[in-house]
Amino acid sequence: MEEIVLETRNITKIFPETIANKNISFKLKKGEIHALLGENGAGKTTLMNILYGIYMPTNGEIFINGQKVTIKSPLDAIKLGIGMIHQHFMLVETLTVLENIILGLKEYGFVINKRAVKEKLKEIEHLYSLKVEPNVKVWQTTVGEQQKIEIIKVLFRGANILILDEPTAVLTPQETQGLFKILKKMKDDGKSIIFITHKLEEVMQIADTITVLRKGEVIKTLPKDKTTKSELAQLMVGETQACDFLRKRKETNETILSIKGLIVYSDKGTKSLKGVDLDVKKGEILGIAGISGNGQKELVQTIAGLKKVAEGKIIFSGVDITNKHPRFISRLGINYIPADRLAMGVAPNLSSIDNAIMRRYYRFPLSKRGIMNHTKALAYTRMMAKAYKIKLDNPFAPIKLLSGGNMQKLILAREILENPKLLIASYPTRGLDIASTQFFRQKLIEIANKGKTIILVSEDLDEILSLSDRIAVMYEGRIVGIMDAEEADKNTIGLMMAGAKA
Amino acid sequence: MDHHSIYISLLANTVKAGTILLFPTIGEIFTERAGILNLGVEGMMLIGAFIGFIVAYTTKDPYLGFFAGTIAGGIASLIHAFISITLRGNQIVSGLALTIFGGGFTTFYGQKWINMTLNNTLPTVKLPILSKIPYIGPIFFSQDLIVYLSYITVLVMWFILYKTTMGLNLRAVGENAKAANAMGISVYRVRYMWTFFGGLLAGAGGAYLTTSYAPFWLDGITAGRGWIAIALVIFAMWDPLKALFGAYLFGGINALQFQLQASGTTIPSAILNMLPYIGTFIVITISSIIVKTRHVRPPKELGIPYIREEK
Amino acid sequence: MKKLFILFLAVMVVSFGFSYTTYAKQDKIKVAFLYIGPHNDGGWSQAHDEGRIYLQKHLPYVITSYSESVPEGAPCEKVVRDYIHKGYKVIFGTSFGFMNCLYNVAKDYPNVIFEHCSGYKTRKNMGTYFGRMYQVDYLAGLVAGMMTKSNYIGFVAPFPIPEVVREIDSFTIGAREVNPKVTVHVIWTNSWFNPVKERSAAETFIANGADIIVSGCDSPASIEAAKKAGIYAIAYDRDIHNMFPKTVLTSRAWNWGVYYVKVLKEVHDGTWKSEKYWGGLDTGIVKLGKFGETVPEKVKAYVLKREKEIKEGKFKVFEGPIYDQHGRLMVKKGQELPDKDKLSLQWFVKGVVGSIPH
Amino acid sequence: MLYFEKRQSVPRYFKVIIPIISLLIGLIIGAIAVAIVGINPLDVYGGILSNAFGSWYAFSETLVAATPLILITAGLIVVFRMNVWNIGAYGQYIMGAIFSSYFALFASHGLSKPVMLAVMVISSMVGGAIWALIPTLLKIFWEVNEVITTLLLNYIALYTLKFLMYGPWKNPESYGFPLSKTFPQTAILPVLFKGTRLTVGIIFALIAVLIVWFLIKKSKFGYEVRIIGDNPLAAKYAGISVNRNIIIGMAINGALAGLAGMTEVSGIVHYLQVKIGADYGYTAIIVAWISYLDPLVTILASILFGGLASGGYSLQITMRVSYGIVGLIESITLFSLVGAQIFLNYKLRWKNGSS
Repeated sequence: MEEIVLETRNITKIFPETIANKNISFKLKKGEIHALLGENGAGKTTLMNILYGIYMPTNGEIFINGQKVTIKSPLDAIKLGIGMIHQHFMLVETLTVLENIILGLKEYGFVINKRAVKEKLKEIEHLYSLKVEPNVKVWQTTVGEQQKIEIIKVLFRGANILILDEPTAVLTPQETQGLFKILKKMKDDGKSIIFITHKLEEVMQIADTITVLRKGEVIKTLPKDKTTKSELAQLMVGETQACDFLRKRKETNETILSIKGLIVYSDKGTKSLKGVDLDVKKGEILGIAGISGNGQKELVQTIAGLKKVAEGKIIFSGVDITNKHPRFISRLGINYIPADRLAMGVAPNLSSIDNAIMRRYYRFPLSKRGIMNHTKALAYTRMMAKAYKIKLDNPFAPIKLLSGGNMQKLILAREILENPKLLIASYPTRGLDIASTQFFRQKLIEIANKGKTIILVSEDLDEILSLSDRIAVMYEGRIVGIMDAEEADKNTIGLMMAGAKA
Repeated sequence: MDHHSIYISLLANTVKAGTILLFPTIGEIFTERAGILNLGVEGMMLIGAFIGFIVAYTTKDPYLGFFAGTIAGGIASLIHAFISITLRGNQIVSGLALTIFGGGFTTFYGQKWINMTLNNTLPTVKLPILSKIPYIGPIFFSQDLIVYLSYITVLVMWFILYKTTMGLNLRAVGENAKAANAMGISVYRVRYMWTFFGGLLAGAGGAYLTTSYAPFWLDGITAGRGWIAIALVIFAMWDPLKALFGAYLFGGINALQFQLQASGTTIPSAILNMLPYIGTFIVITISSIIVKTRHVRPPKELGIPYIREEK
Repeated sequence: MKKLFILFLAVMVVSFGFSYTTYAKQDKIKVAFLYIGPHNDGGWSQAHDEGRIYLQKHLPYVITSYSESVPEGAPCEKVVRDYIHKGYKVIFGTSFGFMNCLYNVAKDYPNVIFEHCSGYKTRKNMGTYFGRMYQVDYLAGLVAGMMTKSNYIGFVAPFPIPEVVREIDSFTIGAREVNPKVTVHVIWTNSWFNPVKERSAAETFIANGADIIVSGCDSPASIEAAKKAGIYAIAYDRDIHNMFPKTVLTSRAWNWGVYYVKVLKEVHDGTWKSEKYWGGLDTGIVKLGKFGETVPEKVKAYVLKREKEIKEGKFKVFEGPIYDQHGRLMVKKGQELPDKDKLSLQWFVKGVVGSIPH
Repeated sequence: MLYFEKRQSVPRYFKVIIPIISLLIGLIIGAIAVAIVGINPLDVYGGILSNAFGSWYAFSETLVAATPLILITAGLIVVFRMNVWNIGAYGQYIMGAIFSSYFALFASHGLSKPVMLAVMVISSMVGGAIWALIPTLLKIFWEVNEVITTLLLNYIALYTLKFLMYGPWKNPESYGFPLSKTFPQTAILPVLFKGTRLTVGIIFALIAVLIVWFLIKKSKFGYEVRIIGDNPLAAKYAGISVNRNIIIGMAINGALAGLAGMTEVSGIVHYLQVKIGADYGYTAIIVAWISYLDPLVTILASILFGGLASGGYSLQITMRVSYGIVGLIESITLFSLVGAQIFLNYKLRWKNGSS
């Protein structure tokens, strides 16, 4: 009989107006890697946050080693031997690596005993080949190093149950393999691991048992040996909607956007773009691949006029737009869908109307001699909602009450309705459900087919490969290679994402 | 008197006057480090000054008064803590309300205490050996016990901030509350604790004023020192050791204007009275520029309420 | 919004109801005092309040009331009008800042009598009153001049207004009469009542070698500082000998009660007339406080002799020759500085170290 | 266990009921404070009410106190909506008084009353705006915290006023007392109703509120202010110049505070002196908050708090209740209001601990 270390029974979590988890029951055995597989919004992260004491379940029970437990806070979870590695790292940037590792621990004395910490670090380095520099501040480390820190944090707390939430999202394929090695070693040491992902390949490679979630419910739990990728895909998505993008390529050799020697500094004073050269051709979809944090965000924000150029030039349709005002740039025909909608794309507490008119509020007919026409603004918003199938019950209500998909549609509509020559879409489908994702991809193809140029930034390689005409890969503030999508394969792109030259 | 002894005596007074600012500045540094902006320092100082005075007056024990004023400041800070931590209210407005509250409360209940004088103020205690050091001794070590307590507070708090787990938790909470919470630290508890601590020290500053420096009670006796303390936090770049220089510098500018007058300057006294404020204004501007260029940032989540369960 | 407005109206209606207060007819004269500070401030306002209590005790037909900490700006007029609406017939404004406020209101109420302390504007129904404190300052200066050893005296002064300049000058005249080596140093605190600043100023003087501190402000903070340093002080406003028997050499004290009784008697008898009253030592409105324990008999005798001479009009403080700070002859020998010039005095006599803004 | 749960929608009446309840809590705690010192709170509140609203004269005095409050609050609303924390309205108010007084005292020769008053209005607004722009520019260029700088500038403005009053602007005929000359008739705001001190200043205040209301609700500027206040990054993204709007907002704020200073010296005091209404700058912050940064509501709130201040002074006469009671009520009201904000976004729920 195998030992069950963790079990959930009928966990339900109701957020106002959404049920994130519904009667979820599953068992985690000692020494196994258990994958929780599901699309975005399937409720995986909510479930894990419940196990880690960040959310309280509305209903249901949790058992650890057969004992019923209540986990009210992360502290409870840590005491029960649960460790979690979050999708967004839980690191304090201004503290050193060592300080982050022992954060919240009491074992190293009121006055921190650094020597003891370093000894234990050595031990872990020896066991798992995890090496970090303890006295460096976290903001000076790379994403890969940060994940190592996160793993060390969990090991330091002697966790027997590890939860990893989409751990490979920020890693190169090569780094992913490194991570898997560590996970296997841990498993051999008798630790149990919950591995959250939506990537089928990874599941097949590492998991022992797989539980598929869909719309907050457990669809099925099955051992890896007795399933296939296609079965899992079927379970995950449910009925697949047939969808074919018909890309009619209208690419010309005319360069619409030309970037030369672009150098941009980050807020911390370090170089985030170290000399980027890039030509975008009229009518193409250019995908920009790379692990996040390698300068993609800075590149597109600089094109949109939101970051200051230190050196270099950006020419758009023959006009120098280097360090020009964002509105000047958008009036020239460059529009931008930002990566994080709540942080930049919308003013969350304002109405949908206020957000819908953000690009044209100052122009006739919405505005005349500085005075706004609220009737016209409402009409415009209604028109937008209708044309883009945005579910908008009350256009006067704060936009933060809309679902992610609806909000993203509104942003897309807002930008497309400006009739841009170049549309920059940054992580346009992140966090969306399947239907919205399909809608989005289709829209992008549609407008590209009309001869518009698109720059698509995404960390989802499949998305990039299926939509782009050409693919540029960014690494540490530089473009390390550009290739035609037809010639590209995941492996080479992965190598380039890790810094190998094309 | 020769010039040496004039300056030594003036500097000794500067240290004393600086102590009134030093306590609240240290307190506010730690409150802000935990991510809570408390603009109610002036109000908490007033309450500390008032309660400290009353207790010292009725018990005839200035130490007891100082202690009571300190506690009173701490209690006052809990109002702000409750509103900004539990109720997630706007910290700027809540802090302003605390300042108005301190003024209103002490004016209202202080009516009959106005201008009573303490007969027993904190006595000077010359430290053996240390007070014999030339220059340093008479300036720093011929003071009352509370001044020595302020030195100890600075050193101990510096040590706690940078060398202990308590300080580590504090810094983590102010920089990234979510991450701290994920590591099992109770953000609410840490914030309550350090807001309370800030209140204690603000109360201590006020109580020191009325049990030692100006042993009277009158409305608004702190006269804006709470705001200066908040300004000094920026000057100190959230570091307890630098707060020491800031507090004494301000005390020094203040003493300078009186010395200039005593030696018969023709600069109008209204302009001289302005000096400490202009001085602070300039110092704040310069240190803000330094903060900006050196990437010494205020605690990242200063003034942002922490909400555990949010979707 | 509508609801808020309705509520607001309701509040208005209710409050009109409150205004029907009964208006009792009384034969007693209702007298109101406005204080700039709290009535128990230990200084200026308290001196006036002691005068009010004195008045209340001495005249059975008077009812008094007071308002403390009255702001000098806009609210002052409302306070005064409120008193008048409540039937008050005599209003004493005890701070210079109330002058224009009283002057404006006096125009509207010719039947109410206004008395303003330390100002200069009068109407038919508004008089001013003040005391020749400079005579007492001079006497205190004599004491200080004979008692100082370091010849450095520090004067903690509130505002550079004639009243205070006059005090500093007459004090210095007294001190240098008996000890020409004395210098009187001045620090302006720019506030009537600010113990913290007063203490800082006193400590600065002490550091510079002063052995006598003169307080011109309303709190005893500078005297407290002197006590701590073990030196002498001269108090102001009230006789506080009891509080600091060893420190205070003497006090320059107000005694407003005598004047308040005089005015109300006149009002009662119907003989009151608007005037600019400026009483000296002989009237009792100003007086020298008790001498400190350490003041020798010889000094006391000298001072008391001068006091008698002043009361009898035989000695005048501002009699020439008087030189200013820079050595210019300001009052010729045998002449006295006229009252008009005393009232607008804006220069320091020889021996004062300090400056007056111009 | 009590906990807060996120709301999906806010009942409309909440925004009306929360300030009213907050004020009630302020009054109740104020009543307890009064009762502790042995005074009947009903007498106190009755006193405040009748002294603030009990007669036409009392009400006119309340409006006199409300005039500068309305002006200052109207300006504060604009910047508070952008999360800029101007605590320096008091200093801007003083500067407005100083600037306009300059013309009244030294440049009134030969100017007719309308021209003179227009010059004073404009100069006071310029004065207030300049004083507000100093901390604004420091904030924009070097991120200098405006809470601290605006506050320090209050002290600096006050001492500047003192310097002028004891030095160059002293009336030579005032026997050296710190007063300016009385303004010439041409520099005095006309009174609206005989027998009161209510001047056309109240009309300025109402016009200012209307303009601010129009700016915020109807104009492009108001839209930009809303976006900046909610999400400065989104504003930047939409091509809105955050800095320019903050400068405009602070200039409006300073100008209106300056105008408030002018209405005080030209309408009420008629000369310049050291003490000219110290509390307005701070009380206006409370008024702005209790009116939810809505310009029209500020008129009501200003009258309410003007009445509280005006009635509070009268209490000292009738009941010897310290003026501190006003500060107590104001602060508790503000605490309740800020604390109650949470109910706009959350519901208080009860849940059994174990689940």
